Amino acid sequence: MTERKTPMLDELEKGPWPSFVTDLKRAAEKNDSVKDLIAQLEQSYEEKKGHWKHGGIVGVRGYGAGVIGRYSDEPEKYPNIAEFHTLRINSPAGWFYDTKTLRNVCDMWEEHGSGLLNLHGTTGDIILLGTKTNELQPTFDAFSDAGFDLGGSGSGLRSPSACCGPARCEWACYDTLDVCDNLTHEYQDEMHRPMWPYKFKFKFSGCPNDCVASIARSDLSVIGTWRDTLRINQEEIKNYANSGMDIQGRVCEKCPTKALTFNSETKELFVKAEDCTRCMHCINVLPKAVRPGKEKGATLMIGGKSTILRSAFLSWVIVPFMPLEAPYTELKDLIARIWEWWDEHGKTRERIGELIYRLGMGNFLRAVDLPPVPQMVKEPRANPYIFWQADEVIKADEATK
Amino acid sequence: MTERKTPMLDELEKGPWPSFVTDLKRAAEKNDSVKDLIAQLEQSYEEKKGHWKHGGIVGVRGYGAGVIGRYSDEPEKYPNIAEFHTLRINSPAGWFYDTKTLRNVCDMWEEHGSGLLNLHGTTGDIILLGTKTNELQPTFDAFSDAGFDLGGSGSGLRSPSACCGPARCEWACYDTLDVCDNLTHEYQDEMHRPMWPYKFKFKFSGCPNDCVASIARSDLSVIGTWRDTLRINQEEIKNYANSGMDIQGRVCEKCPTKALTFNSETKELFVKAEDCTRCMHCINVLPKAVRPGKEKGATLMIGGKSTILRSAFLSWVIVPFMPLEAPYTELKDLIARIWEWWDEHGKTRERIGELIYRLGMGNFLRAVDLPPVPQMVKEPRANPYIFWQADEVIKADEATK
Amino acid sequence: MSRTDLGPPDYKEMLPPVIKENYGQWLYHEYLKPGVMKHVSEKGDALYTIRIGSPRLVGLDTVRELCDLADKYCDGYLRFTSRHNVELLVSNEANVDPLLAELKQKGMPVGGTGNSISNIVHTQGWIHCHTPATDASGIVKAVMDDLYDYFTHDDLLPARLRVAMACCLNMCGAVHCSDIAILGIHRTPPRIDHTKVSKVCEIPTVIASCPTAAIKPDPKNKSVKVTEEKCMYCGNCYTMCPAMEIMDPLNDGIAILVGGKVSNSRTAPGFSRLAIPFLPNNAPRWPEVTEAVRNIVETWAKDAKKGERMGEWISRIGWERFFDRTGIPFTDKHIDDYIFSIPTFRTTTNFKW
Amino acid sequence: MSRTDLGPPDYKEMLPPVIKENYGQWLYHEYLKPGVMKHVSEKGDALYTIRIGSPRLVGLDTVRELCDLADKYCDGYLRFTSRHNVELLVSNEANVDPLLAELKQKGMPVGGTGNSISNIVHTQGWIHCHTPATDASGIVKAVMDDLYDYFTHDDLLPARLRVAMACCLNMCGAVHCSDIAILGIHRTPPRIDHTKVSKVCEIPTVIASCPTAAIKPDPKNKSVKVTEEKCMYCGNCYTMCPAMEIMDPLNDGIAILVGGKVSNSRTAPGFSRLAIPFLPNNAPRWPEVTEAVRNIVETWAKDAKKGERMGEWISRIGWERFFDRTGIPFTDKHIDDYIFSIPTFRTTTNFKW
Ligand code: SRM
Ligand code: SRM
Ligand code: SRM
Ligand code: SRM
Ligand code: SF4
Ligand code: SF4
Ligand code: SF4
Ligand code: SF4
Ligand code: SF4
Ligand code: SF4
Ligand code: SF4
Ligand code: SF4
Repeated sequence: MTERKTPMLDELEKGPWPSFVTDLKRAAEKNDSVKDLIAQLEQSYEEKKGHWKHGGIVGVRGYGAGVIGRYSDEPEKYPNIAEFHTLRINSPAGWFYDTKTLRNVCDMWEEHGSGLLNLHGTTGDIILLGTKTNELQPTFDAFSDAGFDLGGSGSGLRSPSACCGPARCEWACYDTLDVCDNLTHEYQDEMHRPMWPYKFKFKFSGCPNDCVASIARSDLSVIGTWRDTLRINQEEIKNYANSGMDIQGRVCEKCPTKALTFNSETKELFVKAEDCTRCMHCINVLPKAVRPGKEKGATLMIGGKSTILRSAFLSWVIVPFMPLEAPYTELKDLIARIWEWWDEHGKTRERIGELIYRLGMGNFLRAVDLPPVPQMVKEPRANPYIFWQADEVIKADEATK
Repeated sequence: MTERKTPMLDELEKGPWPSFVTDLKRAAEKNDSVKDLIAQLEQSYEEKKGHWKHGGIVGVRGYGAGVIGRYSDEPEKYPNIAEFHTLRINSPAGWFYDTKTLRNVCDMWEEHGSGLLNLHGTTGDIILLGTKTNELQPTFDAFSDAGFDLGGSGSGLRSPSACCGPARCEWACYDTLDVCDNLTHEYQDEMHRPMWPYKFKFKFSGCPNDCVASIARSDLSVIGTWRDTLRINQEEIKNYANSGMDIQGRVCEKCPTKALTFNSETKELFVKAEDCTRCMHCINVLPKAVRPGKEKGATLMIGGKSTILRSAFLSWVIVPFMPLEAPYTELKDLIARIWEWWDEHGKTRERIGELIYRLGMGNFLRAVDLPPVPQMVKEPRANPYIFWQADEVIKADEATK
Repeated sequence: MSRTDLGPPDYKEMLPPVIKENYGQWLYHEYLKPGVMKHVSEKGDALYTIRIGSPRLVGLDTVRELCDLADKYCDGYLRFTSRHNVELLVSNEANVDPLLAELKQKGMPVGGTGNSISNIVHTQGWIHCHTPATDASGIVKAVMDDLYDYFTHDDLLPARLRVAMACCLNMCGAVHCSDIAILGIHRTPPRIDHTKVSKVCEIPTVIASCPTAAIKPDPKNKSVKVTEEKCMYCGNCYTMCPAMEIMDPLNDGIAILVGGKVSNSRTAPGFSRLAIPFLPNNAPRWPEVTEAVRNIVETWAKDAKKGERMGEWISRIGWERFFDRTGIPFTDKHIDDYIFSIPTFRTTTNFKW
Repeated sequence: MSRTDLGPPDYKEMLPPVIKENYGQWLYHEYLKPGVMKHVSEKGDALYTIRIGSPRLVGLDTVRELCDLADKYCDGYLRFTSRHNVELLVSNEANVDPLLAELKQKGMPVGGTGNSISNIVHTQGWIHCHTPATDASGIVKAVMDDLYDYFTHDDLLPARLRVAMACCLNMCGAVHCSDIAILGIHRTPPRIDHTKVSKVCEIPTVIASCPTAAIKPDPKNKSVKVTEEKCMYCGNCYTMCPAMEIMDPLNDGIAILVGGKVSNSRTAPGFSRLAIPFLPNNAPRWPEVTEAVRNIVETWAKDAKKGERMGEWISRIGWERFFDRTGIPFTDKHIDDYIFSIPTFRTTTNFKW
């Protein structure tokens, strides 16, 4: 344990935004590993350099995932963080908690670890930040007894996450929390025992506002939408107009498809349903007056990911509309086909989007049995390098026979 | 010489559009090779298959380009087109002719070849379509004596071409014909003795309407533009407005940068100069009232090409503005630097655009000594894979010294 | 002996006097009728241009006929356009109508200006090339016959219409940026004549020529072999090596691409994109092709706003609607799977049903 | 023994009663003030949400303090957002003001709704990761201090502002689609410890890990070598092989990317794009970074139209203007040279001076 001055970190206690340094210092009062953490961090600040070594393989019994091993590269100097692993605890769908549960989390983590946590990790887990190898199993046991389980890591399914959806949002086009929860339970094995080419992420957003950034941050993005016409409450339109809202300027003119017309005499708003692309803009600006349609479901998109290796991809449409009702059989069947193909053809560290890029959408669609539709593309190919399947051309030898 | 019925080609003499078959038949009356050509073509129509063999290397003395060798694959059947090469004759800039010259072309070609020609080839040459190997040199000699020379082919400079520009168009921002002519004369060696990785094309358009499709079809596209404000003649605006032209709808609303405002009271049109991207739209619709500015020159763009290999590219900006005055020294210096770099680094059959794609714009710009400017990109890179030059980073060993 | 490196003839010597005198001083132009333009200079001089459609592949009789017309009405001056039309350059206004009358009588089409279809830029096809998947001149004739009225009128279409045709994917016709592109395509891998490969081809060059790395050495045969699943029939290897036959009458045919443009007017230049992956090679008049082109043109003409070129129309209504309205089926072929595929995928939920 | 594969706790059990009763039946919402929302259901029930900024990296004291507040005002219910803010879920309207008063007194920032900056999504940095080029929590603290007013107000910005931070280009913070992205970058090739490579790394995997094929086997050393001109310092090899040190205090630092978004509202989602290639790692308060971010935010705030997010503003004015107005120099670094570079080049003459 190293006690030392932290003039640089102290600077980060100043200013109005809540300070993680203050939290670290408070935690350090009760936990020696945090003292070492602070000291090592101060050293990083001085040297402009991290001081963690590559994680070795650590974990809990029966699991291949959920723990990130971490070791200080100066264990003699910082013995209390010689081992300082994190556990990823799968959070409840939508990140809703009661205080009883949350206090229990605190108590368990006080007993078994540093007392530091991320609420939440960017994938959505509760990140228990820092404990020793021999505490991993006891920590897991305690959390498991309390009804928690580990999240994902490594080359497996990562903890799915969902926007608050029907629990707190009027725009949810399907039950994001239930799908998230249902699928997470369904795929425990895929999450806990990584065995794929690389990681795979699901994120569930209830509408095209995409409040969990699923299109950017998940391999399979499930985004709520509707098939019929958005609903307009003309009374509320009048109220907005009367309250001074510039409906023509802020709504109609910004509609990307120019599907809206506002009659400034009658103060009525009309939508040309077949032009609307359900971008949500008019709904967002006029939440009391405009709402999604009634025939609801989701658009499924594939391939979203960050930079490594072929640069970042945004997910793209593979199923324009799928109704999503428990037990989500159609969705699960499709997922099974996708994973099977990826597992068979993917190279190590090749995400599904990159595999499709390498082998082509045509091959992907045939393999997972999805019909090609124009909604999948912004625009068709510009090059003439079209592949033809054997049954689409006439074989010369057949013809001469 | 084969005389035969041509029921399929005969079908193409029907209809209002002038028929190449009629021209072939008329030519066949005077020339036996055209009779064979017609017969072989009829066979191609029947079989749905071309009947030309790969061109061997044929040409004229001192030249490595300008002739495309062509041989029938059924020379016994069509002896008069056993050899049927084309000569590419470099056309005058802008394709202006007097009849004396054109009649002379006819006479010479009547004597030496099939009497068929393309006016013009898609690169812009006069294509003399079909003659025998032993006629190549005499044909060339005759044309040379008449003041003509061969155009390009193979891995060298291709015949540059230019829109009619200042000769017949009010919008030309530089002298397309003169630049085209000047550069063509300057680079005779590069055109006639191919020695590069692949072909290289110049095309010169006097304004962004790009009437020679230079952006799509040339490696170095030179497109006229202006640096100051477009000029508006308010009297003529009034005339247009009075004649019923919907200036607001057809001009202002279609201006891509919304740089125009029309005062429907005073019938005046105003441009916000710093927003205008010189797209030509307002000028095109109101040719009597709006014209380019006065400070004229050209935008230079690189990389345009068709499909092979890495798919088609459109040229992109490398010099937003270059004044173009004879003797075009600045332009020629740049061209020299571009060719030098391409020649040094290009692989066989790699066009300049593909080389830049492979090695990166940064390397290209450094090599040809052009400053990077935002006009070169639609948008900056989204990936973080930035290359740093040795002098931009601190070497570890230097620092420790 | 003839001189070399003379370069092209001096363009200045072949300009009509009215152009020499007003060079660089043109002020504006007007369309008098389809195919007839008047350019007026700052000095007030005028030049009348009569544009005539041409099959481009012409014989000497036709050229001499054009010279006769130019001599009679144009003081001996004429030019050709970047789309291979003929332009008769009339300095004397009085000659315009008589010239038009004679052209009419001769059946020579006047048009191609303004909101019309101009000539189809095209290539050699079976007339002269060794890699074509179809003919060029024949299809062009059939399509121009069919769209003839759109050439001679400039008030039937929402905007100009530029059609191009190339007989193989080398795209000498620059079809890659046309409102409508008619493109000859092969659809089967090259058939290798192993006995010839080592004799007529340089094996490393052949291997390097393949964009998808489908060609591997076949040392046993002193030849090469092709991984068929990787081959997209570009014919590059055939260009490098005649022993790799790419022409295949059973399967060669035509693809149609749409929505490209070249000018910077309003919108940036853009590529033509696949509309119909394959139509059969039905010489001599390719009815499937003329029908398909007409369908696209007429759907556009009916649906687009004034001034909207094909691609502008499509980007307003969306590709999903383009396929709906034209009735063209969307297939896996339409989805890009080459180098720049990813940016063409729909990375948004904003689409139409 | 503990059970495995239990899965996450049942979310249904932790929803407040007002949510259970109105699940899926919310009708609309209102912003009462920055950070305070009211959701009303079809039945007329209301839920009040108070959003509090959080450093995300918290100790137990903070969590327990939040629980105390939730117990006192929210019947024990709270949630966290996808951007790691805390949301206190108040069923009883009467509790809203007292809660806000207590939060104010405690100095806990309420805000992040509507047209404000919300929390910065970020990553581990020097706190816990092995590849960072910078710290995450420290920069976030410095930037949020600086932009604090934009969190607690929702009328100072043209639209919402989403900033993300990742400490290396793995981009765990999903910075690739943010209005402003703060990104740790390395700038020098890995330094190879040849004595360790064969012991701790699988050489073929290391070679395969390099996106630019810069790594070649070095059989003499039983190691690998790196072609430095090809290396763009992604650190992929280091992730595969700890013997290839990528951290370099002399040269590591920060890049700023701008204009990305995630929502489909109005415009499609899009990537953040490079604005500033490099800023130094000046811990503890990274003044160059806070200054750069503030400059971009304020230029946007001043110049954008109401409702225009960063990227929408930039695409209206053009990148050439973005660089002008922010005063950020444009360099060769800004021009893409990776796989999808070509579609980012300006293939039109339509640009601004
Ligand atoms: C903890 C967390 C950051 C955080 O502070 O919140 C994290 C931390 C790490 N990520 Fe991540 N990633 C985390 C969310 C993400 C996200 C965001 C998301 O999931 O929404 C992304 C971008 C989305 C995506 O998946 O592409 C992300 C993209 C990566 C990548 C690049 C993947 C790619 O295909 O581009 C790597 C590199 C790798 O896999 O080797 C990576 C690797 C890592 C590793 C395991 C570093 C490594 O190679 O060993 C980091 C361990 C840090 C540590 O010591 O704990 N992490 N990582 C996030 C997980 C918390 C959680 O479970 O809730
Ligand atoms: C004659 C002409 C077509 C025509 O009917 O007008 C033509 C004919 C040929 N082109 Fe072309 N190209 C012709 C203009 C073009 C153009 C258009 C242009 O220049 O504006 C292009 C597209 C622009 C470009 O350069 O990319 C063009 C792109 C190609 C390509 C693909 C190049 C690429 O990088 O993608 C090839 C393939 C090759 O080089 O092997 C090619 C190859 C050929 C060859 C030489 C075929 C071959 O591999 O041997 C053709 C010889 C036909 C023959 O028998 O005469 N030709 N070629 C055009 C030249 C006439 C002239 O000199 O005026
Ligand atoms: C004669 C010619 C130049 C030459 O040196 O040969 C020419 C001449 C003129 N062009 Fe062009 N353009 C010529 C090929 C082109 C091309 C190239 C092509 O078609 O391959 C383009 C680009 C086409 C494209 O975008 O795909 C072209 C895009 C334009 C435009 C932009 C149109 C647009 O809105 O996109 C204008 C402006 C207009 O018409 O409004 C224009 C305007 C003009 C004007 C009005 C310029 C003038 O003031 O004289 C000329 C008469 C136009 C007409 O035909 O209605 N010219 N013009 C070419 C005639 C080809 C033909 O026979 O049809
Ligand atoms: C609580 C949260 C969902 C959750 O389950 O955690 C949420 C909740 C709401 N979002 Fe969101 N969004 C949440 C993250 C997001 C994200 C993801 C992100 O920021 O990483 C996005 C995409 C951001 C992007 O595009 O980069 C997002 C894009 C939107 C939009 C579209 C805004 C736009 O014009 O681009 C709206 C509509 C609006 O505000 O006009 C919206 C609207 C809303 C509404 C009004 C929905 C409703 O009716 O309740 C909620 C309050 C919004 C507010 O904060 O003003 N929400 N929202 C997330 C709060 C994060 C936070 O703490 O700040
Ligand atoms: S994604 Fe849609 S449904 Fe989900 S919280 Fe955001 S606005 Fe509501
Ligand atoms: S949801 Fe979007 S596209 Fe549809 S009408 Fe509203 S603003 Fe227009
Ligand atoms: S490119 Fe411009 S200058 Fe040249 S002919 Fe066309 S409109 Fe005139
Ligand atoms: S040239 Fe184009 S951008 Fe400029 S004002 Fe005219 S229409 Fe607008
Ligand atoms: S397009 Fe192909 S077949 Fe036609 S002329 Fe060009 S190279 Fe020959
Ligand atoms: S046709 Fe093209 S893709 Fe096929 S083997 Fe030949 S070069 Fe390769
Ligand atoms: S962004 Fe990089 S350094 Fe930061 S947590 Fe993720 S992997 Fe680690
Ligand atoms: S840092 Fe990246 S680019 Fe450089 S050698 Fe390693 S893997 Fe290759």
